[in-house]
Amino acid sequence: MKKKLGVYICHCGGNISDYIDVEKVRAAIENEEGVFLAKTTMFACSDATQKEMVQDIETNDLDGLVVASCSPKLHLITFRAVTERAQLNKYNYVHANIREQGSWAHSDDKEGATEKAVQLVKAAVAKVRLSKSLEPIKIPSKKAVVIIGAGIAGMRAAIELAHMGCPVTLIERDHFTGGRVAQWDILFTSDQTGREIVSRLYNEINNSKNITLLTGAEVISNKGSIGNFRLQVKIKPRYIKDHFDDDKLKKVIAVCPVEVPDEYNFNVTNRKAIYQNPGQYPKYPVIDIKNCTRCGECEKVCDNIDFSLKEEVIEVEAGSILVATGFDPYIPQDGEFGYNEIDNVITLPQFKRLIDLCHNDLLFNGKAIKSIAYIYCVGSRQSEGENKYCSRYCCTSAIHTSIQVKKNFKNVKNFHFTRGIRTYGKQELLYYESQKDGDIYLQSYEENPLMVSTENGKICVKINDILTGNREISVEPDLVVLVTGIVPRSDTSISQIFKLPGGRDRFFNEIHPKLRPVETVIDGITIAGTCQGPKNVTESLNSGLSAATKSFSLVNKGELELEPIIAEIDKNKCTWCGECEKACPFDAIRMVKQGDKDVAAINNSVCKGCGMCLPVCPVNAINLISYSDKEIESMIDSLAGKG
Amino acid sequence: MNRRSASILVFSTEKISDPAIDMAGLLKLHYPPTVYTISVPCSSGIKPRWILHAYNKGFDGVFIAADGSDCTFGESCTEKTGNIVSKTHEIMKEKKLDPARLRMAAICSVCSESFVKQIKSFNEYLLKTIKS
Amino acid sequence: METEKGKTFKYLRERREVPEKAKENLKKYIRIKKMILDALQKKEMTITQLSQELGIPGHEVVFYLMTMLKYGLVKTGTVDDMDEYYTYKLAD
Amino acid sequence: MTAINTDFGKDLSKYGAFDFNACYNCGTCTAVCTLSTEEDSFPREMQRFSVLGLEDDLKGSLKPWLCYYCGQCTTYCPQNANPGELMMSLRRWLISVYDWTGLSGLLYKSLPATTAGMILIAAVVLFYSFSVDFDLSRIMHTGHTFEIIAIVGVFSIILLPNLIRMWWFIILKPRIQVPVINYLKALWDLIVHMFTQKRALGCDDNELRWFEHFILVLGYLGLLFTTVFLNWFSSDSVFVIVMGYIVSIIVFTVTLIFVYDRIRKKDEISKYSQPSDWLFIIWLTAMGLSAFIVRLFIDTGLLENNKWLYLVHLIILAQWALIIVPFGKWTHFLYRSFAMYFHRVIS
Amino acid sequence: MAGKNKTTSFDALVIGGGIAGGEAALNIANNGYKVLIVEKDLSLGGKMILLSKVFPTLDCAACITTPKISEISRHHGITIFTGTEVQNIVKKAEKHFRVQIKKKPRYVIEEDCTACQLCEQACPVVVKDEYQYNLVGRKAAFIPFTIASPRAAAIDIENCTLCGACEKVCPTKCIDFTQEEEIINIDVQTVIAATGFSLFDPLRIPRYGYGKYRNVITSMEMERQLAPTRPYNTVLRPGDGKVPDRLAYVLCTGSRDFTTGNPICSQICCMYSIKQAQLLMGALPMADVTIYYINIRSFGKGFEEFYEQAKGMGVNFIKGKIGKITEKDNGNLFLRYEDINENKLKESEHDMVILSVGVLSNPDNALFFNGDKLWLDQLGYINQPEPLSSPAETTVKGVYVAGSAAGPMDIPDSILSAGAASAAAISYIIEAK
Repeated sequence: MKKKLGVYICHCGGNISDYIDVEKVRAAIENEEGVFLAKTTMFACSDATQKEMVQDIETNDLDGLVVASCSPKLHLITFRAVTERAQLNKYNYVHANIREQGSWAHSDDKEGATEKAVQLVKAAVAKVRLSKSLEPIKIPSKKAVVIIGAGIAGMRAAIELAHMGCPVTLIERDHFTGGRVAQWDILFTSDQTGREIVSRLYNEINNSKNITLLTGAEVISNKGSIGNFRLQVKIKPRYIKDHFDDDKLKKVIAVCPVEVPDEYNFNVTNRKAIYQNPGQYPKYPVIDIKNCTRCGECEKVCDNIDFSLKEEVIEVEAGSILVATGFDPYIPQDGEFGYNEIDNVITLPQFKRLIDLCHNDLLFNGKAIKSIAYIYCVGSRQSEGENKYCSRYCCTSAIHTSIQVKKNFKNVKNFHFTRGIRTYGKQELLYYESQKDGDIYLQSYEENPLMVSTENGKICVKINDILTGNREISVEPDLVVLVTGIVPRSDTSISQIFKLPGGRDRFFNEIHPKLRPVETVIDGITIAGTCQGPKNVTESLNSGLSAATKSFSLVNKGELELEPIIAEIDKNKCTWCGECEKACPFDAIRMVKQGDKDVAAINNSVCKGCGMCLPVCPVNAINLISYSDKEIESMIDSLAGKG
Repeated sequence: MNRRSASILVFSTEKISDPAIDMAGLLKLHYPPTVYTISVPCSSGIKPRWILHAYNKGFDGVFIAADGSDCTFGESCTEKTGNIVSKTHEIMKEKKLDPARLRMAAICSVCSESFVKQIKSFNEYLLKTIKS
Repeated sequence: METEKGKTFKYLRERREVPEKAKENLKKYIRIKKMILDALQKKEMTITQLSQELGIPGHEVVFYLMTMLKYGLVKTGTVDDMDEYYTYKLAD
Repeated sequence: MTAINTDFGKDLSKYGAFDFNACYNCGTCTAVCTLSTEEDSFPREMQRFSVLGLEDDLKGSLKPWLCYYCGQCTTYCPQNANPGELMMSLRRWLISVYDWTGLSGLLYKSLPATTAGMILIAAVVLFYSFSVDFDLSRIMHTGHTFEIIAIVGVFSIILLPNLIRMWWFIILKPRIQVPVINYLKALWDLIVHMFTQKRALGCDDNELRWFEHFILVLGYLGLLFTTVFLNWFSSDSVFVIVMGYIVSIIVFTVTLIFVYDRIRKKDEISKYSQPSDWLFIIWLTAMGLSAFIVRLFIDTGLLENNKWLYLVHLIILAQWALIIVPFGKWTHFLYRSFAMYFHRVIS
Repeated sequence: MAGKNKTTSFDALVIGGGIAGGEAALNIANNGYKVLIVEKDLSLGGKMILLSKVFPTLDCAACITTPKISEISRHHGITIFTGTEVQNIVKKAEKHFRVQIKKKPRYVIEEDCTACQLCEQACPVVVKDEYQYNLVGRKAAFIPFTIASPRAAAIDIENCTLCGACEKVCPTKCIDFTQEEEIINIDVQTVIAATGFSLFDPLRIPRYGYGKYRNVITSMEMERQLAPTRPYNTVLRPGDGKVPDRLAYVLCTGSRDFTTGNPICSQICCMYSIKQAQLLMGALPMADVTIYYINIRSFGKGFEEFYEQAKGMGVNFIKGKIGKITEKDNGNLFLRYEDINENKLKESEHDMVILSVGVLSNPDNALFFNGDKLWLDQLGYINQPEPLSSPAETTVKGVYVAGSAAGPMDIPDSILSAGAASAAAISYIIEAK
C-alpha cells in the first residue's frame, strides 16, 4: 500500500474548470488515504507543469501519481513519461478522465460533473495505492518489414525502407505492380505518365538487394504479432516458366481463343486468357487460369508455358507490417445517371483508359466523340447512400483529364456538371486553365440532382444550374463521364486477418489523424495510401513514406519493449482444468508441471493482456496485472462512494 | 427515494468503447453524471464477481459496453462477453437480484450516440424500479 | 569584464539609446491606465461608457482595458439585459 | 429548358470580349459595381449568359446598357475575367443585333470591311467632285444638301427601324405588359439620359467623365445644328460663325482627350480599344478639326486655293454620316438613351 | 543548453520548429540521430500551438501540440535554438552542409528562468501582444504565451525602456542585458526545411476595411479569441467590447485571387472557418453565424461530414463572395455580395466580420541558400521537382521539405509530409555514397 501520492487536477484552460469546480475536487480528495499533495493546474500537459511534477516527485519522494485531466488516449503516455523522468516506475501512474467523461459529457450539470469528478479521482487514487512497479517485456523485433500492396504508396515505401537498410517483402495480390497509378496516363502535376513512374519504381525495386517482390501473392493468415509477425502467403503461379520476348508474346496472344473483359482497361476492351499490358511490370505475362480453356494453342507456339506449376504457400516473417492496399473505384449502380442503361455512359477511370487507347480521334463504340459531359461526385458526398465523404482526388482528376482531352483531340467540348469544384491548393490553377480554355461548368446541389436521359436517340443531361439563377439547362453530349469516387476495397480479407478497425467511412482508421496518422491500434501495423482514405498521388506517397519511417523505427533497433500488462496465474489456486487454454485467442497459455501438480502458465511475449481467460477460471486463479480483483474492486468501492 | 438519476457502473474497453464514450463527451451528448466508467482491455475479460461487487456497494446498474465484432483480440469476444453476462444473470437470479440491472450492448469506437441512448434508457428503467 | 548581476540594464543603457517610440508608448499607457482606473473608481462601466466618458476610441479602451484585465488590475462585472455589453470594475 | 451554345463565346470575342470564360461565378463583379441593384444585378449574370451562349436572354436584356464602364469589376475580378470589357462587347454585339441591315456586325467584326467602306465613300466623294470639275461652291452646296438628306435618311431608314427592333426584343418578344401611359411618362428620362448620361455619376470617381460627355454632346449637337440648320460654312452672321468655332473647338478638344486616354491606357475604360472605338474618336476629332479649319480658311480667304481641305472635310463627314453614325459607335449614344427609356417604361 | 551549444556538428538540421519540423525532428531523432532545430520565434509550436481547436475532430490544439512539443524538447537527440535564424547554407559536399545561424539575444538566461512571471508583473511597458494577434497588450519583459516552449521570459528590447525593474525582482538573477547576438557555424549531413507559411495581410484588400473598421478581424484573431488562453475570456468585438450576435465569415480573403497575386486555394480556410463557426455556436448560443463562400472545400478525411454537421447546427452558408464592406455608426458592418443561388445583389448587416485569410509562402524561404540551387516555385513555396515519386525532395540533394513550406497544407498533411521528409533524410544519411 502506498502512502505518498501526488494528485494533479487540470483546468485544461477552462475545458474542465468551466464546468467542474476543480478546487472543490482538490479539497475533496486531499485528505484521502495516502494523498501527500494535491494541486490544481492550468495545463497539466504543459512543459512547466510536467517539470513541476518531476520536482514534486523527486523532492517529496512520492510513490504514486494521479493526473485528472483529459482522456488517457491523449496523455497517458505523457504522464507516464513524467514519472519515468522522476525515477518513478511509470505503472505507478493512474489517469483520471474528467474531461471527455466529466466536464464535457456533463456540461449541462455542473454540480453533477463536479461530484463525478471527485469520485473518479478517488477511484484513481484507490487504484494507484495498489499499483505495482512493472518492467516492460523486451522482445526481439525482426529487422524486416512486410508491405502489403505494391501500388505507388507500397512501392515507394519499400524503396525507402531498402535505402535505410531494412529488408522488405513487398506482397502484391495482382500479378503486376503499380496498382492504380500504372493505369493512368499523364498525371497532375509534373505531366509524367503513371506508367513512367511505375516503371522507374519497379526498376529500383528490382535492383534492390533488400526487397523481395512477391506478385500474385496473397496473405492468408498471420500467426505472430509486433516484432515477430509470421504471415502465410499464398503465391499463385503465372504458368509461365521463363521470361520471353515481345515477339513470342504477340504470337501467343494471337493464338489464344479466349476473350474476356480487360480489368486493366476497366473493361472498355477485352484481353486474352494470356496477357500482359505494355505498361505492366514485371514484364512477364500470366495465364488467367480461371478463364483459360486449356485448349493448348499457346503451348503449340511457345515452349515456356507450363500448366503443371502449382500454387504454393510460404511463410514470411517481419517485425512490422505496412498495409497499403489501395482503393476500389466506385462502380455506379445500374441506372445511376444512366450507367449500364444508356450507351455512352462510362466512368472516369474507364474514360482515362479510353483516351489513352485512342490515338488520332476520340472514338467510343466506333463513334467520334465531340462533346463530353462530366458528372461529378458520383459515389461521393451521397446524401442517401453510405458514402458521405468527399473523394478528394476526383475534381482535379476530371479537370486534368478534360484538359488532356482538349490537347490531344481537336474540337472537343467539355461540360462539367459539378457540386462545387474542390481543386484545393495549387490544383486551383488547373481549374483556372480549364475555364479559361472554354470548358463549361454547371453546378447543382444534392437536393436537386441532375438527370441523364435519352431523347430521340441522343443523350440529354439536364441540370438546374445554380450559377444561372437555377435555370434548367441541358446539354446533348456524345459521351457522359461519371466522375466516380474512391471507395474502400470490397475485399476485406486484410482487415479480417489483422483485425484492423475501420472508421465510419469504412476506410482503415489511424490512431489519431494528427498525432499518429499512419499508425493503427494494432501494434506494429502501419497504414499508408488510399486504404486509409482518399488521396492523390503525392499525398499517398507522403503517407507511404511516413509509414515507412514509423515501421522502420519499430524494427530498426532489433528489440521492442512491450506493455507488461498480461495475465498472471496464481499457481497455488490453479487446478488445471484447461478452460483458460481454450479461452485464449493467442495460444499464450500452456499446461506446465509445478512439482507434482499440473498448472497453467502464461507465455509472456505472446499474451496480449486481453483478459479473456479471467472469467472462465472456476477457481479465480487468474488476474490481469493492473486489473486485479483488488484494484478493480477498490475502484468500485470509491466510485460507489463507499471506499 | 427521489433521485434524478440512477448510479450506473460502466465497463468500457480501452480501444473500442471507451473512445466512443469519450466522443460522447466531445460531442456534448449529455447523460447522467452518476454514470461511472472503469475501462478494461477487453469486455470478455470482465469477471462476474466485479459486477456483483458493484451491486453490493450500492450501484443500481452495471452496463457492459462491449467490443462487439470490432474487438482487436479476436472474433470470439462477442460470444465470450455474452457468456459472462448470462453467467452473471444466473448468479443474480440466485441472489434475488433483478437480472435487468445488468445490461450489455456492443459499442463501437464511434457509437457515441448509441451509447448515450442505451444509458438513458437503462437509467429510466433503473429509476422506475428504484421507485417502485 | 564582468558586469554586476542584477544591474546589467545599466550596461546596455550606456551602449544603447532607449527608442523614443518606447518612451512615448509607456507614457500613453500610464496615462490611459490612470484614466480608466479613476473612472472605474466611481462605478462599474462598460467599454462604450468608458469610451464616451474618457473620449478615447472604443478599440483603444478594449485594448488597454483587456490588458489591465490580463494583469489583474480590473475584473469583469456583469452583462447587461441584452447580453451585449459587460461592465468592468476594479479588482479587489 | 435552355440549351448551351458554346460557339456564341467565339463570336462574342470578335466584338472584343476576352477571357470571360475564366469566370468562376463568385459574384465579386456584381458586388463591387455601384450601379448594380437587387432588381438589376450585373455583370455576373451577363457573364454567365455569355459563357453559356444564351443569346435570347442577352438580346432581351437591358443590363449591358445599364453599365457605364467604370472598370471596378475588371479591377477586382479575382480571375482576371474582365467583366467590364465583356459588357462593352455585349453592347457592340447588341447593336449588331438591333441593326436590321447586318452591317453593324460586319463592321464591328471586320476591319477590312470597315476600311473598304471608308475607301468606297471617299472614292464616291472624289468621283463626284471630279465630275463637277472641283467647283467648290457646287461641292459645298451638295455637301450641305447631303448632310440634310443623310440625317433624315439614316434616321428613318436605319436608326428608327433599329430602335423599333430593340423595342421588339426588349418588350414585345418577352411579352412584357406595359401600359401605354408609361411610354409618355418615361419620355423625360429619355431626354435627360441622352444629354447627360446621368447614371454614369453613380460610377465611382467619374464626375469628370460625366462632364466631358455632357460637353461633348452639347458640342456635337451644336456643331450639327450650326452646320446643317444654320449653314455655318455659308453664313454671314457673326453669331453663327463664332458659335461654330466654339462648338467645333469643344468637339475636337474633348475627343483629343479621349484619344490621349486610349493611348495612355490608364483607366479600365480606355485600356482595351477596338477599331470601332478608334474610328469613332478619331473621326469625331477630325470632323471638329476639319470643320474648324475650313471655316478658318473661309474667313481668311484661303479656302479658294485650298479646295482639298473642304474635300477632306466632306469625305470625313460622309464617312461619319454613313458608317459611324448608323452602324458604329455613335449608336451607343442613341441605344443607351433608349435603353434607359425602355428600362423606365418597364419598371 | 549551454553544454549543448558547444556541439557544432549534427546529423540533421531542421529549420522551423512548427508541427512539421517537430514531427520530422522526432522521427529522425527516434532512429538515433542528432538533430538541431532552429526556430526563428521564441517558442516551438509554430502556428498550430496558437490555435483554438482543430478540425474535424475538435481536439484542443494545445492538447495535441504540447505533448509533442514536450517530447521534442526533452528528447536526448534533439537540440533546440529558439530566437535563432538560419543565415546561410552552403553545400560543401554530399552529406556535408555548412550552416551559419544567428542567435538573437533573449536577454534572459533561459535555463535559469523559472517562468515565475515576476519580471512581467514588474515591467511597466505595455505593447501589442503579437502572440494574441494584437488583441491585447503584453509587457516588454514577457513569457510569449502560457504554453510556450521553452517556458522562459524574454525581453523585447525594441520596446524596453531599460528601467531595470525586471532585473530587480528576478529571483534567479537570470536577466542579462549583456547578451549579444551570436553567429554560430554548424556542420550537418542533411537539412529539412520546415519553414511553414505566412498569412495573407488583409490590408492589401482595402475594400474590406480591415484596420479601418475595428470589428473586421482576421480568422487568426478569432482563433485567439476562441483559444483556451483567450485574451477577452469570451468573444468580444474589438471595436467596443460588445458580445457579437451576427457574425460573418468572408472566405477566400486573399486566396483564389489573381489581383492579390495568390491565385491558388489555401486549402484550410473553408475548414477552419466551419470549425470556428461551430465553436462560436457553442460559445455564443444565441449568435447567428454566416459563411460567405465560393466553393466549400471539405475534401479531407471526415471534412465533408464536419461540414454537414455545421449545417445541421444552423450555420448559414451563402454562396457568393463579399465585394465590399462598409461600416455603420454603431460599428455594425454592411456586406455587399451577390447571392449566387438567387442571382441577386444583396446587402446584409453583421456586427462582426471575420476575414478568412489565406496562406502564403514564407518569404524567408528565399534567404537560406542565397541564390544557390534551392528553387522556389512561382508563389515562393519550395519547389518539389519530383512530386509524383519523392515529394520531399528539393532541387538540392540532401535538403528536404516538410509541411506547408511546400504549399498550403492542413495539419494531417503537414505531418505526413514531415514523415516523408524524415524518411528521405534518414535514408540520405544511411545510404553509402
